[in-house]
Amino acid sequence: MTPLAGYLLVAALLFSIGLAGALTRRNAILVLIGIELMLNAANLNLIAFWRYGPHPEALTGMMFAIFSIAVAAAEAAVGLGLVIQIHRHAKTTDLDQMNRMKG
Amino acid sequence: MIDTCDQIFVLLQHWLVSFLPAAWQTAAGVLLSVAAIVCLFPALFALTTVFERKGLARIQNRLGPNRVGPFGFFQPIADGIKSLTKEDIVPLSADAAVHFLAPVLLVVTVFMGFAVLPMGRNMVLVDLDAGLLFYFAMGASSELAVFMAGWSSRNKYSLLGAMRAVAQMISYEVPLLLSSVVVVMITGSLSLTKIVEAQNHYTWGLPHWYIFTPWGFAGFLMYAIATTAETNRSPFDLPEGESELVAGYHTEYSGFKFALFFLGEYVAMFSISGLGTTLFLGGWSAPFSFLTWVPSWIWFFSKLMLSIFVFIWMRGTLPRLRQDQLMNFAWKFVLPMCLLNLMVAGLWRFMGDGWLRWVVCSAILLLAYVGLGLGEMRRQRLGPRSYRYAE
Amino acid sequence: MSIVFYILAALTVAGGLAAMLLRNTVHCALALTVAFAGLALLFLNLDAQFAGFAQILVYIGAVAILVVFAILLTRGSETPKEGVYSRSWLAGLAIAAAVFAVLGWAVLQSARVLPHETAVPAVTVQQIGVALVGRYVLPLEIVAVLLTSALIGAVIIAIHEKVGHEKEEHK
Amino acid sequence: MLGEGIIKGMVETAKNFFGSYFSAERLTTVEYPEQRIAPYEAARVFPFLVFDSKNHAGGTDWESGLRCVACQICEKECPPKCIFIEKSKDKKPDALGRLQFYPARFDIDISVCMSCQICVEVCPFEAIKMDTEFELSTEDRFGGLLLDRKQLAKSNQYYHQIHPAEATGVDAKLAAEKIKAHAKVKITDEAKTAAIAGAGA
Repeated sequence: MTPLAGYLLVAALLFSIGLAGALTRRNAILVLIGIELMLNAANLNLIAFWRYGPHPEALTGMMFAIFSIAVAAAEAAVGLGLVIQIHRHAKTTDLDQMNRMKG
Repeated sequence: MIDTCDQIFVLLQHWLVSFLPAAWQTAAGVLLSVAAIVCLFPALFALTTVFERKGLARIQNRLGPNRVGPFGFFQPIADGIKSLTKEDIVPLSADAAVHFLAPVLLVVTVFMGFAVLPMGRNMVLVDLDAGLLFYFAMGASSELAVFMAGWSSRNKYSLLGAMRAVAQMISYEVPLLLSSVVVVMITGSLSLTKIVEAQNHYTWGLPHWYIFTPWGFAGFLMYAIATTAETNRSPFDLPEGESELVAGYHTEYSGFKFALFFLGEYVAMFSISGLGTTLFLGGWSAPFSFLTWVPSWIWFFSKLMLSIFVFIWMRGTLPRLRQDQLMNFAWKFVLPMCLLNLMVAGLWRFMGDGWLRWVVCSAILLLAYVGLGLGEMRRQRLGPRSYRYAE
Repeated sequence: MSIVFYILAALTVAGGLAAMLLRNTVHCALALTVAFAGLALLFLNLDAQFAGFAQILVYIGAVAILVVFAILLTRGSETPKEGVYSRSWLAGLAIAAAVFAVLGWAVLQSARVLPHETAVPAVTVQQIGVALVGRYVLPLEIVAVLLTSALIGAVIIAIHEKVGHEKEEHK
Repeated sequence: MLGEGIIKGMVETAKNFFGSYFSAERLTTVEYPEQRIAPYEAARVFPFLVFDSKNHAGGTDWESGLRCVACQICEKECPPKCIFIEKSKDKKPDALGRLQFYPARFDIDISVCMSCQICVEVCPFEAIKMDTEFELSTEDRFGGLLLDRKQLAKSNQYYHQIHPAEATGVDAKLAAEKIKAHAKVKITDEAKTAAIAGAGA
């Protein structure tokens, strides 16, 4: 197995863990955590491809990862703000109980 | 001879390492430096606690500790023995694993920061290309340790203290980073050794330290405010306000774990003062060109101790702020000043040499300071206080 | 494949698994930081110094703290008594397993054509900076606008609407 | 201007810091066990029982000279009830020569006493006064802080030492009372003799 394949496998595993968590957990915050894990797995892919790709000096993968980190930070802030607002409104963060569209 | 004095620690390390086989030499050298840092700063911490207590006492017309040993200088030994022999109490409902990990994480992250600080000519553990970023990454991780300590104790005071501490550290991290970015903009490097070298030359015997420029001076002031808040020192010591929160996030810690928190707090103060010294006060460079024969590490450590003295002085002078005052100050005064300072630094960089840029940059910063300061002063309405009692 | 890689991969995956499996929400958040730290170390292992430190600064220093704050603000720090998995957990698990199977199959199938050990790219922070304000200046500006709007948006979403609240109480 | 107050405060504390090395005014601490400030005359800690060493009974020991007559007013008045008095069975002549009871037991629990001085205010015999002794720590938490009458008894000279002005006043008052009492005794004696004489006549 080449080193790149190892990194890609780790990233795939992490992505699947995050996906499984996001799909199965009840708590809205834990769903967000799962999404963060998926984003991070993607970042690992980007960096690994940058490192073992043909033109690392072009910095494409690295730049992609850096922008992705910045976007993830914004996403986390807005997502958690939404969760707090939902908690204030529905007094719960359990997604199974939030099955009505009526406020 | 002068060179030998200057490089004595580097030479000592090389000499000690030379006894080992060549393959191990690099690792052994790093280990040796780490051991030196890990021994030196706790010793400095012990000394500082005595000086701090004596200095504060003098400020308050007292004498301070003077019983243990000559002039009370063995006091930290007594304190150390006491905290080592005390019972280590973990509350019954506490989260034992997190409760144990918090002080360890704090001390580890705090000590990691020293890895990139140049403490003298050629005296830096790892000269990272992204040294400043590494330092701030480590500083940011220590916030998590504070939260872990407060949450795992299962104590309202601990949790409140931890939340205050984390909120405060997050808010003041923004001005801390922004005030340091100015230096990076002018130097064009994140490497701390390069930053020191950029400041290590002289005109008419005076050094080119960044504090002696308008943007550097403003940046240094903002940096000093932010570091005081970041290390939870008075007047920003709300997280451990003993009058309202017992001791904040380390209320439930006793014995050696408490000592670790105490150590972590002081070592963080040393490392962040060291960073301030490196960024604005020329690191290990001498203050006058005719003093360059004095070993560089002496300059670094004397500047470090001077900033510690200022920390203690401020602690002895200023009363504790309120939470809303703290946040208002961070977001409405320090942050705008830092952002303006970034622009001023850019202006300075592209205006070229000459007296004009001095006048323009100083005028902009001074005007902003006065304007924002007036706004800040007008906002505080002083009047008779109203008290509300529980019914 | 060095031993360091295996250790870091195990740390990261263990952190991720713990973040998704533990019952207590705060423990999950702390496990998440372990996963983040493992990823940062993997980045360093891939000679991406800048990305690694940025990962620590942003994820451990900001996102993890944000998550923890959100947990405490939504009173999620107590261990829930009933189940922590949703009713459709089996379907979710199946989907995730299928995704992993496909991804793993794709990686293993293409392992032959993937490049082997290459030379360490010598990239300084200065180069990254020059690229950021040179070739990638448009994305940088867009990210700046995005971050500002996210800041304002998060504040507006999370702000406590005092006026509306009082009106409701008066009714 | 923002920051002006901070600078003023920093200057003041710097003055204190450096001044403490030069002027005694800026270093007011007294290093207690070696150096002491003379106690103020009005200082009060816990009560003690006064005895006259050159007393009416002719003895010089504390037991015969106690002014206390076990009237138990202080015991009743004491807010935290820290005084315990047991009256004697027999009587002894007091300072004025009258036959009075004396305390067979007189205990004060100074771990309970709150130094309110009410016992001193209510005592009609000037027998209980406030002490200035404050180094009372002991290893025995219960027994060591329960003082019996022997531990409580202090001489009038000691009272003069710790509260000179007050003690002089008390002495004068007692002397006046004594003269009055003697005069009364004389008057009654004279009256008696007169009556006897009258009866004889």
